[in-house]
Amino acid sequence: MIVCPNCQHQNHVQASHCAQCGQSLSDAVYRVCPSCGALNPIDGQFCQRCLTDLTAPAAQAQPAPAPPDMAPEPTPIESAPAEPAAQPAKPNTKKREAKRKKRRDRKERAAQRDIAPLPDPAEGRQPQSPENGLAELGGDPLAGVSDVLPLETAVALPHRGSPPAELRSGHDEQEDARLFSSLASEPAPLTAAAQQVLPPVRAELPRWLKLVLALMLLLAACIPTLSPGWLPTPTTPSAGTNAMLSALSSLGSDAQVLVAYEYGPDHAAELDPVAQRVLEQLADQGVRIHLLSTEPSGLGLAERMLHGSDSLQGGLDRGQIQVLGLLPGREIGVRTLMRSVESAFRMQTVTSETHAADLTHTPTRISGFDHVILLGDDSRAMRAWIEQAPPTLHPLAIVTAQVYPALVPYEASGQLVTLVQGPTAAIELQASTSSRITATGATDGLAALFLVVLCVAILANVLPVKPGKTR
Amino acid sequence: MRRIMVAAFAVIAGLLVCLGLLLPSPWLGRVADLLLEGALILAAFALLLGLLNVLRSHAQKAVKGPRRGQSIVLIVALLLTLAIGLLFPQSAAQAWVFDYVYSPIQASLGALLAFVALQAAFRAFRLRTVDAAILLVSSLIMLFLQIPATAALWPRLGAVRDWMLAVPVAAGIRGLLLGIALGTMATALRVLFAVDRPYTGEE
Amino acid sequence: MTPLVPLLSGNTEPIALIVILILGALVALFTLRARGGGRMALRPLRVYQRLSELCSQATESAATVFATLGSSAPEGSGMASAQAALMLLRFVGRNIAHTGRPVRATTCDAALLPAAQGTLTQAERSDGLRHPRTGSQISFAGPEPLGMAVEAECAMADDAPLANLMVGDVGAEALLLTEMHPGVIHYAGSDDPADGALLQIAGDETVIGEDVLSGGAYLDRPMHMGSLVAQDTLRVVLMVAILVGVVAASIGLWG
Amino acid sequence: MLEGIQNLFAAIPATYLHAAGTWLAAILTLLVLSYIVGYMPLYRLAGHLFIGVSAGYAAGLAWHTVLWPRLVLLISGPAQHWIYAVFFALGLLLLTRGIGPLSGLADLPMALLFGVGAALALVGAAMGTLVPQVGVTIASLSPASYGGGAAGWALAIDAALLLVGTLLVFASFHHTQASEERPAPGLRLLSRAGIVGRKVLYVAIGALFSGALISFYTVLAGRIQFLISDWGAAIAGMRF
Repeated sequence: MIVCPNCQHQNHVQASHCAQCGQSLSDAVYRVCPSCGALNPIDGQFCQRCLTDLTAPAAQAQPAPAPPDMAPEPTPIESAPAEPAAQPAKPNTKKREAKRKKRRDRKERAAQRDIAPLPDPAEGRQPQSPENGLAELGGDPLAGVSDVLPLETAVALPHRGSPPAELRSGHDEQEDARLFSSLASEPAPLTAAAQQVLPPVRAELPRWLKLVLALMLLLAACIPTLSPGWLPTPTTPSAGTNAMLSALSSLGSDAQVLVAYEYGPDHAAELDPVAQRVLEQLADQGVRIHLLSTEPSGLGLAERMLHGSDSLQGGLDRGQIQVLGLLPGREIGVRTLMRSVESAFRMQTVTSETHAADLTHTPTRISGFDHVILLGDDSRAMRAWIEQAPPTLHPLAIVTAQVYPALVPYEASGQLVTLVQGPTAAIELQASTSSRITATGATDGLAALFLVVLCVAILANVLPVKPGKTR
Repeated sequence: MRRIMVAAFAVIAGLLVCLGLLLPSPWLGRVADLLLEGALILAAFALLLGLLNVLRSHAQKAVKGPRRGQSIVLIVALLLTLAIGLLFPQSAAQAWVFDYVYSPIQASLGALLAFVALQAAFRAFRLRTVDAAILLVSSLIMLFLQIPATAALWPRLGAVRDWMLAVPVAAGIRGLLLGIALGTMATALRVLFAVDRPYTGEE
Repeated sequence: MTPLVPLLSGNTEPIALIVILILGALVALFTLRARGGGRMALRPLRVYQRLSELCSQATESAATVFATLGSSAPEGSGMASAQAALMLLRFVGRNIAHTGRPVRATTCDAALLPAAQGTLTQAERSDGLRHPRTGSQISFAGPEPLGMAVEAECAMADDAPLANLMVGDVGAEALLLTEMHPGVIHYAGSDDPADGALLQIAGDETVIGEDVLSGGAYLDRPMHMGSLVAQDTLRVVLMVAILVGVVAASIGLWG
Repeated sequence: MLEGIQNLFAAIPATYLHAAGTWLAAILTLLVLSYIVGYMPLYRLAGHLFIGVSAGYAAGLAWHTVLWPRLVLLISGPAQHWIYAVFFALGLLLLTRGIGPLSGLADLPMALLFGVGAALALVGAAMGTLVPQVGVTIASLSPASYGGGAAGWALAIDAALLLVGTLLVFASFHHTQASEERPAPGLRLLSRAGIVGRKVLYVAIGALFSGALISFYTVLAGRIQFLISDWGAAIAGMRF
C-alpha cells in the first residue's frame, strides 16, 4: 500500500491519488528497511515489520538491549486500542479535528502492528539536521535523502536493499533508539497491550459436558410423550386463556373472523395445538373463517392443518373456511390489507382460475371482521401487525412462549385485546375441556425442563469449567 | 448528479408514502398504495436476485471445494422445489414437499436451539457479575412460575406470575420498546432527510 | 393485569404526526449543527469500541470477518435494523478491505442482499481498491433464518474468521452460531426485545435496543450525532411529559 | 406433459406417500439432530437441503402471488396498467447488482425500497408504539383511582413501580453524557438512573430467556414425539 504523506491514509498500491485527501501519490516514496527489506512510509521512524530503527545507521540496525543505567524512565504506554469513540472534548476548529483524526489514524496503524504504540515520531522528534530532515517534505521530497527510493525503483528492486551509506546519527535519534530498545526489551507493557488488542476467546464447553447437557434435555423432552401425567394440571384456565375463550364463544354463527398464520414450522409444535383448537371451536360455532399469512411457510402450515382435521376439512368443503392466500411483504401487506381486503388479495384472482380465493363472502374492509386472530412466533411480525394496523383493530394474539413477554406491554395498552401464550394455553385448554389436544404430560415436561435448567445453573457455578464470555 | 437523483427519488417516495399514511387525503393514499405495490414488486425481484446469487455461489462450490455434495444437494433441491412451485402451484406435490421435507428440517433446526440455548445458559449463569445474578434469578423464577402445575398446586403463584409479567417485566420491555421506537424514528428520518443513503452504498 | 388508566386511547394519528414533526425538526436542527463538527460525550458502548479494535486486529492477523446480516427487510419496518447492519458492514469493510481478505456475509432477506453488496463495494472502493469485488462475497441463504445459520456455520468453518458480526434482525439462530463456533468473537445486536434477550445471553459483545440503531455516531458518522442529540432531547421531553401527566392524573386534574 | 406428471403423482396411493414422507421426515430429523453428538456433515447436508427447498418454495410463491398476476395485467392492458411496466423496469435494474460497471444502476430501485421502508417504519413506530406506550404509562398513582382500600393501595404501588421501571429503562438508553466540559447535573442523574435501569432490563431479559427455553423445549419435545409416535407407527405398520 502507499501511505499518503499528507494524511497518513493507507491507499491501495495502484492508487494515484489519496482516497482521503486527494493529494497526488505520484512522488510518494518508500523507505526500505536496512535489516529486513520491508517497505516503509517515508516518515516512519521504525520498520513496520521488524521494528528496526530506520533512521539509525546500518551498524545499529539490530538494537542491543540498552544498558540499565541508560534506559530512560519507562514511557507510560497508552492503551493501544482504547480510542474511545466518544471524545469528551468539543473542539470547534477544523484544524483540531484534523489533528485528532491524524493522531487516531496513526494510533490505528500502531494497533494494526499489534504492538503498543511507539513514540509518536511527529511528537518526539526535534528539528533535525538537514541530512536526516525527512519530516520536512516541502519541495523535492528526495532532496538530501540518501536512503529512500522512488516508488518504481523500490517496487522493482528485490526486497533486500543495499545497506545505506554511513550516516551520523544525531542525539535525538540515539534517544529514540534507546527508548525503542527499552520498550523492546521490556516484555511487560507489550504483553499487557497485546492482551488488550487480542481479547481472550471463550473456551468451548468440554465435550462430555455438552453430552451430559444434551442427555438431560433429551430425557426431559421424552417426558411429554411418555409420562402418564404425574403432576396436576390447573383446573381453571388462566385469565388470558379465559378471555380468549369467552371472546371466541361470544361470536355468533354469522360472524367473520380473520386468522393470520404468522408462524413457521419451527414453532408448529407450540402453536398448532392451540390454533387447531381455536379453529375447530370457531368452525363448530359456524363462524366464517378467513385464513391468510404473510410468510410462505405459514400458508403451508395452515393448509396442512385444514387437511389434517376432519371438522376443518368439512368447513373448508362447505366454504365456511377460506384460505385467502399469501399476503406478501409483511408491513406492506398489512398496510394494504388495512386499506382494503379486496385490493390486498385482488392479484390472487387475476391468474389462477382453479385456486383463486373467492372473495364474494369476504368483508371488503378490515372493519368488517368481528375478530382478528394473530398466531405468531416472531415478535417483529407481531409488531408489524400492531404498528401498521389502526389502533381500532384490537387483535387477539396467540404467541409462542419466546415472544410472549415482549408483547405484554401491547396487551396492557389495549392494542392487543388478549395475549395468550401457546404452550401453557394448550395445556389449560386440554385440562379444562375434553378436547382431543394431546397435551397430556406437557406440564410434567415443563417441570422437567425447570429441573434441567436448575441443574445447569448449579453446574455452571460448581464445575471447574470456565467457558465464560470474553468480557 | 446521479447520486443526487437517486437520493431525491428515495426522499420523494418516502415522504409521499409517509404523508399518504398520515393524512386523510385519498389522492395521497392512492399514491402511497402505488408506491407500496412497487416496493412489493421490487422485493419479489430481489428474491429473484437472491436465487441467482444462491445458484451462482453454490454452482461454484459444486465444481470445486470441500462441500461439493452439499452444494449439489442444495441446487437440486432448489430447482426441484422451484419447478414444482412454478408448474404445480398449490398442488399435492408442493404440499408433500412442505410437509415432509421443509417442515421437519426447520422444526428439527428449531429443536437444536434447545440444546444450544442450554449451553448458552451454562455460560450466562456463571455468577460473576450482578447482571448474571439478576438474569439467573429472574430466569429461574419465571421458568418455575410458568409450569402449569405450580398454579394448580399453589394458586397464589399464578398471581405472582401475572404480577411479575405485568410489573417488572412489562416495565423493562416498555422502556426498551420506547427506546427502540425513538431510534427507529430517528433512523427513518435520517433516510428521509438523505443524511443516510444506504441505497447507494454510502452512509 | 393491573387495571391502569390509559389516557391516550383512541385515535393516535394526530399525536403521532405531532411527535414525528417534533422529532423531524430536532433531527434537522441538530444534524445541521453536527455538521459544524461539534461532538458530545457519549455513553461508552463497548461493542463499538471493540469494533475499531477488531479492524486493527483483523488487519494484523490477516483473518477475515464474517457478517450475519439477518432478515431485516429494508422495505418494511426492518429498515432501521437493516441500516444498522449495513453501517457495521461498511465500517468493517472499509477498514479491512486493504488486507485482501474480504468481509464475507450472508443474509436471509433478499432485498438486503443488493443493499449489502452495494455497501461493501463502496466500502472497498473508499479503502482504495480500484477494482472492488462486485459483492459476490455476500450470499443469500434462502428466506429462513435457520437456513442462514447453516450457511453461516459452513462459511465460518471454512474461513475461520476472527469475528462474526450479527447485528440487525438476528434472532434465535444466532445461538447456533455462537455455540458451534465459540472461538469466534460474536458481536451481536438486535433492536427487537425478544431477539435482543437471546443475543445478550449468547453473544460475546452485545448491543440491544436503541443502541443498535445509534452505531453510526460511535463509529464513523459524526453527522449521526445530530439525530442522537435529537433522540435524547425528545426522550427528556417525553419523560417530563409522562411525569407531569402522572401527577395530573393522580391529583385528578386529568383522566 | 405437466398433466401427465400430476396424474402420475395423484396415482400414488396416499398411504404410500404418507409412509414415505414419514420415513423421509424422520431421517431428515435424525440428520439434523446428529449435531448433538458433534457430527457436523449430516447436519450441514440437511441444512443445505433446507436452504434449497425454502428458497425454491418462497420464489415459487412470490412468482405466483406478486409477479405473474401483475405481468398478466400489464400484458392484458398496457395503457391501463403502465405503472407496472415502470416497476418491472426498476426490478430489472435491481438484477444488475453484481454485474461490474452496471452495479450502480440498482441504486434506484434500492432507493424506492429504502424510502418506502423508512416511511413505514417511521409511521409505524410513532403510531403503533411510541404514542400508545407513552399514553399507557401515564396512569394515576392515587389509590382512590383504583377503588381505594388495600387493593387500591396495592394497585397504586404497582402503577408506581411500573412507571419508575419504565422511566429507568428508558433513561438507560440516553446517549449523551455529562463531561468535564459540560458538567450537566441533569445528565449525570440520567446516567445514574440508567445504571439502575439496566438492572431492571435484566429482569425482563431473564423472563424472555425463560420463555425462549420453554419455546425451544416444546419444539424439541414435538420432534421427539414425532419420532416416537409417528415414525414408530410407520415402523410398526411395515410388513416384512
